[in-house]
Amino acid sequence: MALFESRGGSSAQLLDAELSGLDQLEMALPPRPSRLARVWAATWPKLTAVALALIIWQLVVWSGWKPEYALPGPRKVWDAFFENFDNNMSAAGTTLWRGVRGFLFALVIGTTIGALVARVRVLRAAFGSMITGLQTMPSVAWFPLAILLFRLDEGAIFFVVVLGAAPSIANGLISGIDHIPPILLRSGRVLGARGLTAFRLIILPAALPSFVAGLKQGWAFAWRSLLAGELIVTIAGKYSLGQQLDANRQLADSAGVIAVMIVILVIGIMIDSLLFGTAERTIRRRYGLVDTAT
Amino acid sequence: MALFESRGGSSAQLLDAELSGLDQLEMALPPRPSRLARVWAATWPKLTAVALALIIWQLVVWSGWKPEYALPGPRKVWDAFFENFDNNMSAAGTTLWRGVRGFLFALVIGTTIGALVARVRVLRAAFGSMITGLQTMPSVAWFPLAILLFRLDEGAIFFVVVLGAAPSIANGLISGIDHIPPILLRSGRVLGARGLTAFRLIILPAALPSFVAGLKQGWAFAWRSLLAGELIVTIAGKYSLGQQLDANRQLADSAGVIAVMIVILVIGIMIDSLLFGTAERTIRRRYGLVDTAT
Amino acid sequence: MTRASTAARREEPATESPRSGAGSLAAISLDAVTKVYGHAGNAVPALDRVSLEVEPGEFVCLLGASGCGKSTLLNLVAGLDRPTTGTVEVRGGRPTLMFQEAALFPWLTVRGNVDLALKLRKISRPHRRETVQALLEMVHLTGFEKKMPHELSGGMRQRVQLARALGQQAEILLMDEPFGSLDAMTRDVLHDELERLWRETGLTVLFVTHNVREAVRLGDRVVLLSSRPGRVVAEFPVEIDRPRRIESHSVADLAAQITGRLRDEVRRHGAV
Amino acid sequence: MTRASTAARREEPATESPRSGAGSLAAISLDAVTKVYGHAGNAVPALDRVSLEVEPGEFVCLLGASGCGKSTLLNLVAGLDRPTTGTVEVRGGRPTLMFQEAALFPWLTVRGNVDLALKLRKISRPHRRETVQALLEMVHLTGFEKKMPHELSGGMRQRVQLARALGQQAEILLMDEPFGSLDAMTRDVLHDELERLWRETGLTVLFVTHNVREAVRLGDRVVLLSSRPGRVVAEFPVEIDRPRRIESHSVADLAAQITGRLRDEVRRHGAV
Amino acid sequence: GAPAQGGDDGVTLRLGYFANVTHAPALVGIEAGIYEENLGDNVTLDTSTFTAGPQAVEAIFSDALDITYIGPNPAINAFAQSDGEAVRIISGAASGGAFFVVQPDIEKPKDLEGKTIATPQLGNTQDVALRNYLEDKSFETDPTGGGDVSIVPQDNAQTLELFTSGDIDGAWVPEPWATRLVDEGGGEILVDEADLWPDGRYVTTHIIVRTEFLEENPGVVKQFLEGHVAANRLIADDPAQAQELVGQAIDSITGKPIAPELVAASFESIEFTNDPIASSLRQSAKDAEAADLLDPVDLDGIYSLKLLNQVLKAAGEPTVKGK
Ligand SMILES: Nc1ncnc2c1ncn2[C@@H]1O[C@H](COP(=O)(O)OP(=O)(O)OP(=O)(O)O)[C@@H](O)[C@H]1O
Ligand SMILES: Nc1ncnc2c1ncn2[C@@H]1O[C@H](COP(=O)(O)OP(=O)(O)OP(=O)(O)O)[C@@H](O)[C@H]1O
Ligand SMILES: [Mg+2]
Ligand SMILES: [Mg+2]
Repeated sequence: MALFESRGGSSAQLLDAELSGLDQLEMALPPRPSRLARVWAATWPKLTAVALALIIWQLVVWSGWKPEYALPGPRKVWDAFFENFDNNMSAAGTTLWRGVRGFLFALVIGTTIGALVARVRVLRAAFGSMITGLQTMPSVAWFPLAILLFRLDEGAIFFVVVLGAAPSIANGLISGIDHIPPILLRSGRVLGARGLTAFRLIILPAALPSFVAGLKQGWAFAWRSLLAGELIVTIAGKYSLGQQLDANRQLADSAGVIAVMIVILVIGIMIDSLLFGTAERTIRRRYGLVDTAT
Repeated sequence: MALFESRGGSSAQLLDAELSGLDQLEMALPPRPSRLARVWAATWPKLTAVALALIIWQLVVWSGWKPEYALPGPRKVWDAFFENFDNNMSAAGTTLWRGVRGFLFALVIGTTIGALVARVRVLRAAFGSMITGLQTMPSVAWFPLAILLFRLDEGAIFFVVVLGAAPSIANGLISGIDHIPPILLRSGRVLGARGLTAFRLIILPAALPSFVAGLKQGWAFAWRSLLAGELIVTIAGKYSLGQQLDANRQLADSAGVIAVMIVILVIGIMIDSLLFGTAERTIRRRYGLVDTAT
Repeated sequence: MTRASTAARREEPATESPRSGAGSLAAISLDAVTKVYGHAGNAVPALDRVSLEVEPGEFVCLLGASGCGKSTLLNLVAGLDRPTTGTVEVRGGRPTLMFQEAALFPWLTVRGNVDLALKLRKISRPHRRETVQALLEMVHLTGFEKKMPHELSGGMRQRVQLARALGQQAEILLMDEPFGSLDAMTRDVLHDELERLWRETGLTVLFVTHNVREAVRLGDRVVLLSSRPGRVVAEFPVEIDRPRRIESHSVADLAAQITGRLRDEVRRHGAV
Repeated sequence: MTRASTAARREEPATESPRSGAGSLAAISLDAVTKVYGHAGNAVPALDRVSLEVEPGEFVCLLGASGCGKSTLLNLVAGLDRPTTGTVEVRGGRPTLMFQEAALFPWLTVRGNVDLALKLRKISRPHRRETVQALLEMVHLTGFEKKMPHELSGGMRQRVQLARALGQQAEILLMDEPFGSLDAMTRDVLHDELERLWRETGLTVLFVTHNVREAVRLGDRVVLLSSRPGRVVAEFPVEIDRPRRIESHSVADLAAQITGRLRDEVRRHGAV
Repeated sequence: GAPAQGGDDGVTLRLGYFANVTHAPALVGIEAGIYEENLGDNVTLDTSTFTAGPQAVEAIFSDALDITYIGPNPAINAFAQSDGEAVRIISGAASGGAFFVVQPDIEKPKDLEGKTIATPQLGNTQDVALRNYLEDKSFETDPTGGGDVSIVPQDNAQTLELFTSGDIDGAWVPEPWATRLVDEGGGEILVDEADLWPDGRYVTTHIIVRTEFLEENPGVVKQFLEGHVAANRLIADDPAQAQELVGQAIDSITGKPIAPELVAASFESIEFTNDPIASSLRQSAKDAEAADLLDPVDLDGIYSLKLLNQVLKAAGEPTVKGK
């Protein structure tokens, strides 16, 4: 039987349409949602959650389940926070700076160790499990050693933070490397990537999505170790969140404790959503891991 | 031009060879390495590492860098361990049991929350970052609340352990789910998997490799929270590792502290190599993530 | 040309648009479907006003240059993606899609992968076992039931995927180059099997291939897509009696004719 | 038959085994290579005593049923895996392999993927830019430089992989069904390009395909593997003058002859 | 101040103390600049604050600290663990200030049957004192918290919370916690520990020095002790100013102000003294051994009071004894 044209129109018509096709398409596109709309879409559920939490908290307090000195209400915590505003801010600054510094150093150490352990069979057999072992060691256990090595110094805190975060980062990298699809490694090998080049150009980027997840856990470890470590030694006039938390506890000031907790939580949320969240979204989009299916 | 047979021999010869081919192949196979050989291959690097660590440690002690009461040698720690053997063992038992119980509960909680947050867009926007925020909250911060809720009870420790591990497990699952290759999700959808079925049969197994890595981090968090908790909530008549660690610190007994640290390290290593390590290896082999390339 | 300006879900009631009047009972109907990937700045138009109808029980083959939007079209029909404009409607049953790329579940054995399709249809275990065995036999993979996907060759994986897709017993089967990595011999056998199944069950098939002879061997109709953005440029009804043989002259002749047209089309759009 | 009982690394000095005396200068030589996957219990024999030599500058095509061990053979030659017994030797340059499955790096754009091949050969940046552009043009992907692999169609990905493999300028090129998901038109053009490149640079090519015509169109020699375990069962020198056309009668005739033999082989081994 | 003795040029003195009323001489001395004054220009004073004794001991062991104000138990432990090597007690600092506070429904010792009582730390002075007291009243106790009265050693802040919420029935704690238990927790004082000691005096805080530092820099230690004695004199002469200085110091270290009434109440029951009250330390150690909370320890040589006595003599104050 003879062939026939598409129902849409004759071939000639189609050719005409072709020229204007792309322009028309552009117009028909659903406009990219505005920046504001996207920020709002990401923000309102958070605000709602916070509002809900506050309401529930206030209701529990009003219910009189526990006396106010044991479970202070939002109002009291708010006051406590502002009463101590300067201290809290300078404490947050100090702690944040220590955390970032320790974390960055742990990143270097953890990545190096992770890479070596993941790729060198003997090292893996020797140290693979020890990394998790170190990870489970509570920070307090390191204090004596930290003081032994670094005296009563920022160095001691730094040491504890690095020991807290590095194993976690190393483990994250190892698991990331372990789960690289073998075809990518083979591809790299065929392209002639060896040793450090292979690590830098193939293995690390291939492990990146899991690695970032490991970094997040590493940050949490670093932060917790840090808050514990800040109790090793307090330098007069230099406030830190760990020290403030303890000072409030020592004073049995529940409102103060909760105020510091909220500061910690807010910092944690900010770092996650601004730093790790953004990194993860970018990586997922770039690597094509976003399921576009409706 | 005419076709010609393979150089190896005539077609008839080949046909003859064919029958015996498989048998011959079997014989030519490199025998699977014996169980003993495999265990040994996994063990000797560990033993070497331990031996090396011991030697270095002893050398540092002999060098007289620090007095023995500040940095006791292996011998003294060994004595301390055996002197306190019964306590250490019962402490390890108590702590391990608390850890396992808390971790299992955190597993349920963390998985549920992780699944919901990963798959429900609004929940993710609302709580996604809060999970990391909770993860960075040090265990000590939870104690006032824990005691408020559970008195000085196993319940308080349990609460803190769960709060330590669950966010980490949830985050591990979320990142595992985020990094599932979209083709598998689409495949599942085309097969008609929806809702909980899809989660159970497609999403969870697809996220499993990363999830196990998250579980490992969760275990580390659980364990650390637990040891911190045991310092604070001392329950009459029960020795625990956290309490032993603290008791030794109170007595300025460095050898005792190091003995407990070694117990913690050994437990961490055992759990990692026997539990998580085995799970990870099995999964990697099954999922075809082992690069067989030489 | 009537043009629905919003994307519509495929389960919507069949609104009788003027030009789809004749084909309102079509199993698959695309009406002026446009699909653009990305946003304004770097948008990639993949399909441009594609209108296509596939009758229930029809076997339609889709041909087109690499990157012209064939997979995109199947994704839209399978409901995995939404058209930018236009409507996609599927009637008379669930569609299933056999993907172009490897889509086996790496945590399941060959049997497990096929079995899952049946499990999700809630078929009882004993019945499943039998059916899975039959399906694997059909794709010549008896003996490989317990292998994991990564232990298979490329062609074997493709066959497992075929078995899994057939195991779903969906009423509408979308296939994206399903026999691309099979040798001629195996492919011929599978052609026969697919045709038998199609005849016996009244399946509707939309089949993407690069092999023009394969299209003529199998299809009731061959549809040609142009390139970037994809448009339906020609349709060829195949009126050769079945059973057909891929080596037969009638198949070769029509294939040559279609190839010629395809070449023109590809050349005209400057795609190659 | 002499049989080396241990696996040997491919860079070893060329030990003159009795039967490889004549081919001691072969670019690729496999001597009684056996490959078995897995261990005793559930071993899968993939290759059984395969001996094959490819001269420098030769274009050899490999044919065989799905799952007969073609990819395994290429992997061995590329040094990605070791033979269970027998020796694999490669002389006169590095081999490169274009994989059967998708093997693009998802974190790099199309350009980045091709560029990496050049970067790893330590070519300077300005020179690289030009070459990458030329390669992408050759595979008809100009305009897609900045796309990520997941934004490409199956055939486009395959072409990027081709560009990347060619960008390596290795002396030995192993190709595993490189044109499997391309339309006939695009494929023909790429055949011409590949042939030109091969002629101009003196490449040695080992080319796996399921398309017998393609094999005859391109190869100096066509090698037939049997199934499970793979063995070399026949070799066909192709003595048709170049340039050849895939539609030409001489190509079709030899292809038919080889197909016949392939069918016999496949049938005899009961693989289908 | 007096010039340092030979070899003491350019020495740094690393001093530790807690932000706690019982460490008032340190707080006052530092806040008022008394130490700097007495140490002179060639000695740099470097202070660190701790939240717990064991950490200070770790710091001393690690050569990270030279002198610290500390409670009796950590000092004993440091001495015992190092076989008498690491530390010496060079002066007393405070005495008294520990109370057994109970819920109002407990009126007499008999009512303690079956109750739960908190102490700051297993085996510390208050813990030992409580166990001794209970034994006196013929209650059974054991180190793991069993017996007729259950003893739960725990953090003082937590004790306050639990006492306030009624989860524990009493606590043997030092100031300012005793006052807080009374003021905020509505408790009543059942026993003033002073009543159990001869002259009502027992050591609460004293000063230890790293032995090596003492041997190498006796001049600096002496100068430091001059400062300490001066600080104690200030406390005795002008308690109001001392209390204010203590409040300021605690505020600046912790960033949290302490209620002046609390400081005042603590000053009531605590005696700040240069006397280490050696007899109470030895008695407490003996009691601890008896209660099986301490391995037998030989405390001979723990005191090194020669320098203190030189200082006291020069200042015309009574000297102290290490026996
Ligand atoms: N997720 C995506 N994001 C952006 N562009 C895409 C995406 N998927 C496909 N495209 C583009 O859409 C066009 C059509 O792709 P499609 O996969 O439908 O082609 P195809 O006809 O199946 O080609 P092939 O025969 O090579 O498989 C291509 O230009 C491709 O680059
Ligand atoms: N990693 C592996 N583990 C176990 N068995 C394997 C593995 N890789 C391949 N095999 C087996 O080896 C045989 C040959 O596989 P190979 O991939 O070489 O086939 P092929 O000739 O390339 O087939 P196709 O044309 O389908 O790609 C198959 O039976 C396959 O099941
Ligand atoms: Mg496609
Ligand atoms: Mg293959």
